[in-house]
Amino acid sequence: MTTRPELRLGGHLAPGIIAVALFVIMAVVFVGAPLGDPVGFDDATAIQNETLQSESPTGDYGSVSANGQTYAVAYNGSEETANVSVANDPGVGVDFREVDTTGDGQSDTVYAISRTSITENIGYLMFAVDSDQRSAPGETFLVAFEIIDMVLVGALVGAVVLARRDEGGEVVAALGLRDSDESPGTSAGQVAADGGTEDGGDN
Amino acid sequence: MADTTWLTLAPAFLLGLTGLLVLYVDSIGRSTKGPIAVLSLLGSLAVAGVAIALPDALGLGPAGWSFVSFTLLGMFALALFVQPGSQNRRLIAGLSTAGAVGALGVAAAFLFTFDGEPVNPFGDALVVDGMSLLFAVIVASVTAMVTVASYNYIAEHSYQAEYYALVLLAGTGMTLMASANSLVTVFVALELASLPSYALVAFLKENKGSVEAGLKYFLVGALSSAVFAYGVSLVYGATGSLQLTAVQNAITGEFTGMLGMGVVMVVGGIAFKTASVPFHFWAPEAYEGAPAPISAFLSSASKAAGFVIAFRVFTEAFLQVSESAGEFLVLGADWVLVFQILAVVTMTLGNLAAVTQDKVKRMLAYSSVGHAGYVLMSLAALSGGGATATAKIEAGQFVLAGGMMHLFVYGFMNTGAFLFIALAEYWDVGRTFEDFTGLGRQAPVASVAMTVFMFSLAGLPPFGGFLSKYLLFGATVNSGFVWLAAVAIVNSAVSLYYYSKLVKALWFDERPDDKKPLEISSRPVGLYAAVIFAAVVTTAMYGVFGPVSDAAIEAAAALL
Amino acid sequence: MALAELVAFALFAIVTVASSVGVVLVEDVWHSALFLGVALLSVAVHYVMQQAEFLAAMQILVYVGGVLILITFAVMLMREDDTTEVVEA
Amino acid sequence: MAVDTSYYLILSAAVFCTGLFGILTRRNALLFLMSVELMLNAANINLVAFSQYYGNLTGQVFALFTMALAAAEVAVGIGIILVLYRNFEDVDVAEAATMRW
Repeated sequence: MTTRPELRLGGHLAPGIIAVALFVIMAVVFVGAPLGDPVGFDDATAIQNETLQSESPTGDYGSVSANGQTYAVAYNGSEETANVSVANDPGVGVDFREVDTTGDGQSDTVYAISRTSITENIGYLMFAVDSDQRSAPGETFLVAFEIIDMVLVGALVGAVVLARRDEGGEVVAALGLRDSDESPGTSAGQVAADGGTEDGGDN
Repeated sequence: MADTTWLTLAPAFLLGLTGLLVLYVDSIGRSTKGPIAVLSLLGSLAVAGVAIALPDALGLGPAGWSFVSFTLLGMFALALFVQPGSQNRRLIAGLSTAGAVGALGVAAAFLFTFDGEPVNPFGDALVVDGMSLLFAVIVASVTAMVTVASYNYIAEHSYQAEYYALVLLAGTGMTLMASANSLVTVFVALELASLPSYALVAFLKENKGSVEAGLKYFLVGALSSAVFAYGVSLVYGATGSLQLTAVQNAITGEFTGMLGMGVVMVVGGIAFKTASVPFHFWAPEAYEGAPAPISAFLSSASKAAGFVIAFRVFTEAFLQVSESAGEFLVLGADWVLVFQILAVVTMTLGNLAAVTQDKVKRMLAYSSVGHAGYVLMSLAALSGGGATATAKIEAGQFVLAGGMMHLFVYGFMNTGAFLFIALAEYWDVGRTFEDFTGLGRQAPVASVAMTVFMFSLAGLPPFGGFLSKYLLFGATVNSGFVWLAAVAIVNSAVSLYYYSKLVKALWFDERPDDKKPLEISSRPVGLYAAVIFAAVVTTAMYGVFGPVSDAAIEAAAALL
Repeated sequence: MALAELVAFALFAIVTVASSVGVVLVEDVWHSALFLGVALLSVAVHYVMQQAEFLAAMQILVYVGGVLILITFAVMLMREDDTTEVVEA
Repeated sequence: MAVDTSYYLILSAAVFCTGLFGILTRRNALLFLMSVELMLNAANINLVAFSQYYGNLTGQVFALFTMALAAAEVAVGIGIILVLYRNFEDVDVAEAATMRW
């Protein structure tokens, strides 16, 4: 049998007003906050502008630093937007691309382009893995991850202890009403927290 | 040599590992699961060995590996299903106590050999400094007393191993809260402390009071953790980071509204953990309904852990102190003002409500709310004291240290008081003041201990509570908040009324005729040991107070 | 393109808000649970629109697949046979 | 990049306030749990929006943790609610009033 959802209204005036008032306050604060355009994780924005740090006299190789590491790059300085070959391969995480910004026909800037997916980066951050391929900024979360692990152990132990029904040390069906059973809590379940009174201590 | 900074977390490791070990040991005795337990234990140890032998494998570093083995241990512990009944009660209780005492010893040793240089094990998310070690000492000593007392208290119950494991896991969470240096770590450590606590409060499944207390504790806790999470998200939105120092550096004044709202919500989350207004109303319910050792655990250790978060988050992230520039800026909302209001309301409400109670455990619960109000003063009085920034900083260090010391002393005297209630519940004494009449003649040693706790909680001179209250109130006056200290002193005077009411009931009152005469035949060893230990420490606080308060002042100086 | 995204956002924002209002307003707990499912799924859509695809997947797996199933079980176990009105204070 | 961050914030505020409203009005413990889930989701929407805004993954990872914690919290919560139901045959928060609320 299915029933149509019915709204339950009425008697909710005060909480409703509180909730709406809070919402209005929050909305005013959020609209008033000087938020600009989001940076996002696109290729276009993940590009870090890296200026060549050194250049060989012939102008066909130099070094560039990205993500805290310095790479030697070799490139053909006369061709615009030509791909750069990277001497010590930084891996798939970062690509370098040269661009001529001054318009003198010489490439003067190398862009480091992130090639790592967001999901991959989440993995690096979560396990605090030092990797050249880590391209998105963020804090590392190894400790938090491990604490979560313990939380799950604690939560599951707690949930199982609570949800399991047992009588006289023996596990019976996991669910059901206590009162529908023949022998509710024996002395093992009797507790002293309320002075041992049967009614839960409402005296 | 491999990086060994992670060893500074030894107290938390010890507590957590003991918690998991207890689950293993409980399983080993069973015919079907024993072999699995032994195998998985060995497997985890092997991984831990690899972790130490190959520190740099896979780029994870020793920290990563030590944690991987920890994870495996946890996962295997889950695989061994939880089951009722325990093979060896004594072994499990002993192991838990050994773990807690070990953690206490390590933490104390670290505290007294601490060189003043904070260590960041595992990056910036954690910090081990004087304050975190001091609070590790508090949490570990409360845990130790609670595990010892529980040996008798839950003697008749199923799920012994699970009980101790939950206590130890919650203790781990509280210890980690003391070290948390990032809002992420704060949040997850807070949950690690909370989730096992919910289960522990409702541990007496057949007892309506306990279940109801568990429900209410859980509901308020879930609500406040949601509010806290939302607050953290707003702080992140205003600053772009969660690490406390980074948050402070990133506060620009651009997102004042968002940051202020976030700060207020974070205050809400902390108020829950410390049982302060506005999230205080769970406290009397939960403390009254919970098994008494758990009440002791929550009202002492959990409260201390909540406060350590408050101290660290608010001084590191939302306060800009620069001695050279003469700056002392409160960032975000004016949280000092918020804490002033909360402190006054909390202590007044707690103490007035405690006066009207006729059940002893509930009276203690409300008095615990009142004490949260006293400690809140140490945040409320931060901005006062002197015209120059230097003077303000020094005054601030004193109030912070006063708050820490009060929590330290409170950890013993309040735990002891609740464990005395545990003793009374063990004897089936009853719950009201009248039920306690004449207990002084029947159980003089325990009653003397309880008298010590009561007078110490009230802040009477010969005991530890006097010293910490003196330090805290004096520092508040020193910060220029005479009115705040006056309110606190009036409250202390009120509290003397209901504390002495219990003492009077114990020793002087005639037992009403309608009450059945007390018959106390047993002397439970564990409960007695814990109560007497707490009483001895509370009385002998004069010897300990000096060095510990020096450590507290140093710890506070590191914060400001 | 920008307009299309805006329209998509508005559409799913309406779904999210409406279904979460539904969670708190409908009579039957079971209907609330269903509305919660809709709300959680539409939040996953917002995640996709904000380049958080992994998070969207986790939202569906953990929340809808785990949490909601757990809540559903609890609802089924504890639902009263006839829809008695819960007395409000 | 079409949708402003502030739109997401307003969405999350709406969801948060709805959850708060549910907590204030409903007595059913399961409804309470669901309302808390809504509030946690609101926090997650915020985190993801700010993560996008700053181009910084911290928010996304934290949102993942929030999800895991919500799952754990629900597990414990349902355990407690089950025990409550066995003791009181009801999941009405106000019904369990052995002690004063």
